[in-house]
Amino acid sequence: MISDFTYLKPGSAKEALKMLAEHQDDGKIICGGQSLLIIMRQGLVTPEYVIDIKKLKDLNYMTFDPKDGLKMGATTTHRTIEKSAMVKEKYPVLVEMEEKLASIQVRNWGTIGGNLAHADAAGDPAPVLMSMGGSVKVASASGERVISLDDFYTDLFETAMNHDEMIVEVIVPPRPAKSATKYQKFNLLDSDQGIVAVAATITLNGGGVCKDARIVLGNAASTTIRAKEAEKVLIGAKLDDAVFQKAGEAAAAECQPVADIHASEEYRRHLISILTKRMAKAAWEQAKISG
Amino acid sequence: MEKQLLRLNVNDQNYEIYINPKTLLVEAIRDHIELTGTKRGCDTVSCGACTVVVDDMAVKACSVLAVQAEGTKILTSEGLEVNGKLAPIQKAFLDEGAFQCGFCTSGMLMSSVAFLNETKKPTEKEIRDGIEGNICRCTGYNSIVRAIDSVAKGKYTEDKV
Amino acid sequence: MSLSGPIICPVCGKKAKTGSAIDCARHMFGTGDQPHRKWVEAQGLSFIDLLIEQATTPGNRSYVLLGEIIQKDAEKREAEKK
Amino acid sequence: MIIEGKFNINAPIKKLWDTLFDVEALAACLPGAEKIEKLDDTTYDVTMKQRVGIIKVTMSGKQVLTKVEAPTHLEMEGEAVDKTKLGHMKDKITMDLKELGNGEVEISYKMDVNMVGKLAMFGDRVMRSKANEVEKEFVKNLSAKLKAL
Amino acid sequence: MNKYTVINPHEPFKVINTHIHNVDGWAKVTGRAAYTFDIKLPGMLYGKILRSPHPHANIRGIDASKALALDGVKAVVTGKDTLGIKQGIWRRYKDLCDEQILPVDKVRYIGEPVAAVAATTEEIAEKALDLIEVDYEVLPAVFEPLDAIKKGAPEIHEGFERNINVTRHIEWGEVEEGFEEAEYIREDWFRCGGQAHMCMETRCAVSSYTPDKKLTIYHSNQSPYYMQGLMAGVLDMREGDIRVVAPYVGGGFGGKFELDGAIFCTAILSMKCYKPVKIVYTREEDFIASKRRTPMFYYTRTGVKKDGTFCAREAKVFTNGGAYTGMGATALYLTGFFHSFPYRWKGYRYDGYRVYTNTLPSTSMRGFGAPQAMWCSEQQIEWIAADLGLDPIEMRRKNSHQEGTILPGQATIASCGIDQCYDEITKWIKGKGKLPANRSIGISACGFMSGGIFNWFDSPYSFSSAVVTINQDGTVELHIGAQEIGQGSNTTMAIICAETLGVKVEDIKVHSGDTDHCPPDLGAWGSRQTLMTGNATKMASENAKKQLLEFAYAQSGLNIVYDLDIKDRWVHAIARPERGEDFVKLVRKALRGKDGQKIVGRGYYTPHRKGMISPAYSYMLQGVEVEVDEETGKITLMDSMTAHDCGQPINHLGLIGQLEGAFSMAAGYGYLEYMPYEDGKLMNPNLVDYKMIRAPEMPPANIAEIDTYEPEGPYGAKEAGEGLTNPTAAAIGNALFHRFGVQMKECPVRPEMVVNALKEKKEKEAAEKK
Repeated sequence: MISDFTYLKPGSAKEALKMLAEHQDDGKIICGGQSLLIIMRQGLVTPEYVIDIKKLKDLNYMTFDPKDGLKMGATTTHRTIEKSAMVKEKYPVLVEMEEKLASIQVRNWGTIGGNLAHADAAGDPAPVLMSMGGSVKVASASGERVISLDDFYTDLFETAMNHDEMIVEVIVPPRPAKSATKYQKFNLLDSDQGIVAVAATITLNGGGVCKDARIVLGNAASTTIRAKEAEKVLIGAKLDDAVFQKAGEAAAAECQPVADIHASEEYRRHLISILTKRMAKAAWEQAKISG
Repeated sequence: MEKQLLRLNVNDQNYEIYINPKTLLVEAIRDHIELTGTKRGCDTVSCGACTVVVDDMAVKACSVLAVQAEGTKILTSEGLEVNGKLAPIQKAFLDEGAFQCGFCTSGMLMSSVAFLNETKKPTEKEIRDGIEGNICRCTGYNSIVRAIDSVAKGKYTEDKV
Repeated sequence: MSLSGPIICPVCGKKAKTGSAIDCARHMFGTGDQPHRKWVEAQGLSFIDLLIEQATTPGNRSYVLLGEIIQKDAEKREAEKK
Repeated sequence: MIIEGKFNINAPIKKLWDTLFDVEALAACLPGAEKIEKLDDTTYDVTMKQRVGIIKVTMSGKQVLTKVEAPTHLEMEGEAVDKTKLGHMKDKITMDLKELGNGEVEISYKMDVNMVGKLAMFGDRVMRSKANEVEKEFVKNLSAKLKAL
Repeated sequence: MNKYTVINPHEPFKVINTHIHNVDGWAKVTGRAAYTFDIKLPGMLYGKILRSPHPHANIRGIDASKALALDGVKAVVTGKDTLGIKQGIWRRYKDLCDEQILPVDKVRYIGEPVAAVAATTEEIAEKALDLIEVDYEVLPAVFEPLDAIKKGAPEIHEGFERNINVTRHIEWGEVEEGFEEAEYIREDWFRCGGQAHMCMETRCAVSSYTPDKKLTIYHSNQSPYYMQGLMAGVLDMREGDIRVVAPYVGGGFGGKFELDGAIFCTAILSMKCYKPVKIVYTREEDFIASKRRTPMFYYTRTGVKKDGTFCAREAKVFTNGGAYTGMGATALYLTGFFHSFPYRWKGYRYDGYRVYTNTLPSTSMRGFGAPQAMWCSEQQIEWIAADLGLDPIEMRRKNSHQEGTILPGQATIASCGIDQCYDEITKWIKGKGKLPANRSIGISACGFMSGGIFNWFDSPYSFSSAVVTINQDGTVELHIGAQEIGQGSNTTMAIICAETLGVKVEDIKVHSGDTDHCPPDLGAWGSRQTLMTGNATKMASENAKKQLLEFAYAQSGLNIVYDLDIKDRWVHAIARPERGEDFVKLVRKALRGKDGQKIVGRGYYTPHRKGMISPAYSYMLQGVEVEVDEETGKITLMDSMTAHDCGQPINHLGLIGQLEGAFSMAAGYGYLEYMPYEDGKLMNPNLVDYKMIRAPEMPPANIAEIDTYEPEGPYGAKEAGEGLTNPTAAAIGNALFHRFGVQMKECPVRPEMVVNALKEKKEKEAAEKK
């Protein structure tokens, strides 16, 4: 049973931040609510004030320019991203990721800002965005700051945001030349979260050598994490199956998964190694042919 | 907690109800407006039995606060049939036997309606992905997929007029 | 020593399927009610342990063991009768 | 659910053991420990506050020492309830201290935790990850404390 | 999408096996069908159940005073407010009636009801639960049957030594001779998991007790008659003073024909405060405190000749019965019975032991013990074929049941179309040609019963009965006690009635699910309704028709050698179909002739001289094409083919729906639906963590319908839809065996198990090389 709360409906982002400043830890932002309402119903979260930003037009936008990349307002729904022709052209992996995120109903109502702020290590967007070097702009009544997703997640369900801050924008830098990102999760049902997930971005130099690599693991630790050892294996290497294999092994060694009923720790590491190998290779193959 | 006035538009009908703000949309529809076609089958936004169409989008009514649906147009399974005339998807469900116990059917119909409005010539895979948010324990889904497919292929076009 | 007739269950008097003691042992396990269990326990065996052994290890050791005891018991009783 | 772990502390085993039994010192080192109070020779009243993102849990209950073999082996059992009725838990903890010879002591622990209620929904994942984090923090605090002593 | 084939169809009927819409269809597609879940009575209170957090504990005391003081709380009940009667469906065997729905002094599993509250809102009721203080004395608990049976294990029920709840023994033929003749003997050990019924409508009930001491109950169940009888038993009331209504029921699958906490607690709460009380289980409650498919430990030993002739088989089974007997004793018997199916053996022997544990009680679930039996049997047979280098299909075929096969003392097979099932599956496999490297096919055979001949309930009534009443306008009222739970039984009965009477389906109004207005019937379980209620309906319809035709003979003045019949509402001489009269006109005349009395036909059915298990058996083969990711172990179902001998199909759409639905549930049992327990606690009591097949996971379900004629069934009909829950898991296992050579002995097969099995195999091979 959800515990009683006072419902607040701000008319603008600014007003929302004012409310948040006022109520701090007792207030909770709701947007799509697709994750929040579940835990509220279980009685795990009992905010006194719920600040609804779902309908805020000033946070619902998507823009792209070749210099700054993609900017999405926090209340942009998953479905909007999935259906955007622009996103499909510039960041096809985002569309692929969204198509696999839960079900249409959830994507219709759930938002990108809400998903990232919920900080579930098994969430889909975080690994992909992190792998592409994405960041979030968070705001409070006293100002704004941009936090790289690399630094955003501090612990299970915890972020670097203060109690008076909320995500207002998601930023994805422009895709470099000869670069591609691939994402896959391992799940039992199509609509499930990943038992583990891997996003890989590979950027090649002119000679086909790996100039940069960003490997991000989902649900392989208490937060979404970079697999930096795996990246080291890849960066500077002439890529081939043996290198991908090694990168997979490195990622499996450095991740910190926990066991649950769906997979043991050992099996999770095994899956991380397989998916890392596969995604790095898939990204490499696409990077070779991309402009 | 003080109740507040909420105006909802369901199946083209305006309703005024007094609710606690924590009321979920599915509770508003079932308990306050008393349209019980919309069901609940879980507590974890998993089963889709509560699916309704909000502003042309399929949404799980157990994952939305009723107050968040103010100002939208909501369609439930009761709103599909007009003056005794069944909608194409309802006819297709009958023709294909796309339901058994019927408990998931309202939600399944609403997912189907929203999906068909959005996707004109769907592949089988797209149809299956279109209803993946809805659990049906009885049918094994294939009859539902056939029903959606037959509507998409225009089997009931003459009915649409 | 051979018996004059088929083995008869010492508990319920049911004639063993092929007349052999091992079949009578199977019958005892199969019936598994209190009187049968008590008889087995009275021979100094654990009915359940024999059963678990029979079901969880290859071969027919428990059947054979109980069969031997039933055989001996039948022989003893026949001798007593005589 | 069984959670096991092992860590090393650079300190003489006796000193380490005594610190573990010094209620105030222990409370200061154990992250989230709001209260550790000695009720009698073997019973402690414990309140732990943990936070997992937006979920706050405050467990309070009693821990009873069931076996003490100074300075190498320790067993305890306990039970605790969450303040907001999210659930309750029972635990059995075994701890072993072993001198490694290089001035370090290896502490290995095994916790058998049984949770009931809504907390159990989050189950393994949260508990293990939290245990991991608490362990790290505890080792850090304890090492610092021992150095300061 | 799907291919549907019909093999040897019979003469076409007017109504039977034509494309008939479900008679409840319009209500279900317009959202108007009201389930127990939707019922709201004036002045109704809402109930909640307090459940045990301990798997095994004595209840020393319960203090509900704080809860009762809460504003809005109207009543609290505990075991002390009940008569303490131990209930169970086994009214013939008191020993097996072992469950107090609200226990008086002891709880035996986590989630067992301890107290119940009725309040003006659900929210208040839930708050009140937190205020009830229960003083438990926690007892040691045991969770696995092989532990519970050991010496020194905690005693769960007094007097049940080593926690053995029920034993069942089956033996026929010459087992020892069979094994002596055998040239190859194989022994295997298997484990089968539990499975949740996961009905979309969770358990729920509304009870209303009135000052005239009558109790009306709305309850989502599979057998209103059983509920009426069981409730009368626990409340010490007369059956006739209790009315049980099962309106639209949101799924059953074997999980809704025992008393549950909802029906029992609403009734006693209502009796305490004379107001209607409603309880709806949450999904979590439905997982942890309804019942489940029985987990089993299986040992099976099979002897065959080198040419593949089956000789003998013996099996030993320990089942995890959970805390109470429920329907589990029958599952214990049937798993043993079907473990011999569908094959002929020289001798067959089975010993089954049902063991109490401190876990959720196990009960009947679609397949009733047979899915576990087939998981073990059909995989072992596949391995034997491989061991001997024989074709697995041909080996099965040559040993299969035929028409006339006799299982001594158990059953005689009157109709059997399994041979054609083999043909169709072979065709499907051949049609596939060479498969991609990552795919393989597995098959599995099975037979199943068509209605159980078990009168555990000790009912003096017929197993099924029906009443047909013809109104003056030609409309027909069909009253049946059969329960519609989505399987389409109302439609099937309407079809049988319309066909028999010679009218149209739209002329029939079906009345079911109400003990006040419908004749007693044992309800929807064991695939019994089509055959049993079908026979009763046919008999009642024939009876009504005969009364009508008596008038037609009298008034037509036809030569006595002419036969009359009715088809499409036209009463006519069979030899001269053009000579006749409109049905409605005849009905009107007949009513006047009968002094205004309506024509009422009665029908009933109880099987006689049909062995111990069932009057008829269906046969089927299941093929699945499976893709497995060798590195991750992920299993994907790509295609499937069912060949099913179902006698004469009655309800065409219903048949397809039943087969496709059974396949999805059975495949789920094979590779997804997993119920892990830790310290007696179910670890995934929600639909996020309990995985079931959804639309994207469901492969095409091709069907070959093989029409045989079952002499005992109405119009030759027999079972379809429950039996197919049985073979599928083994078919998936067999596909894995063919692809990798690994033998999966535990179901559901999860990807991690596949990866581990492959690793083990590689290590073993490497070790052998050395």
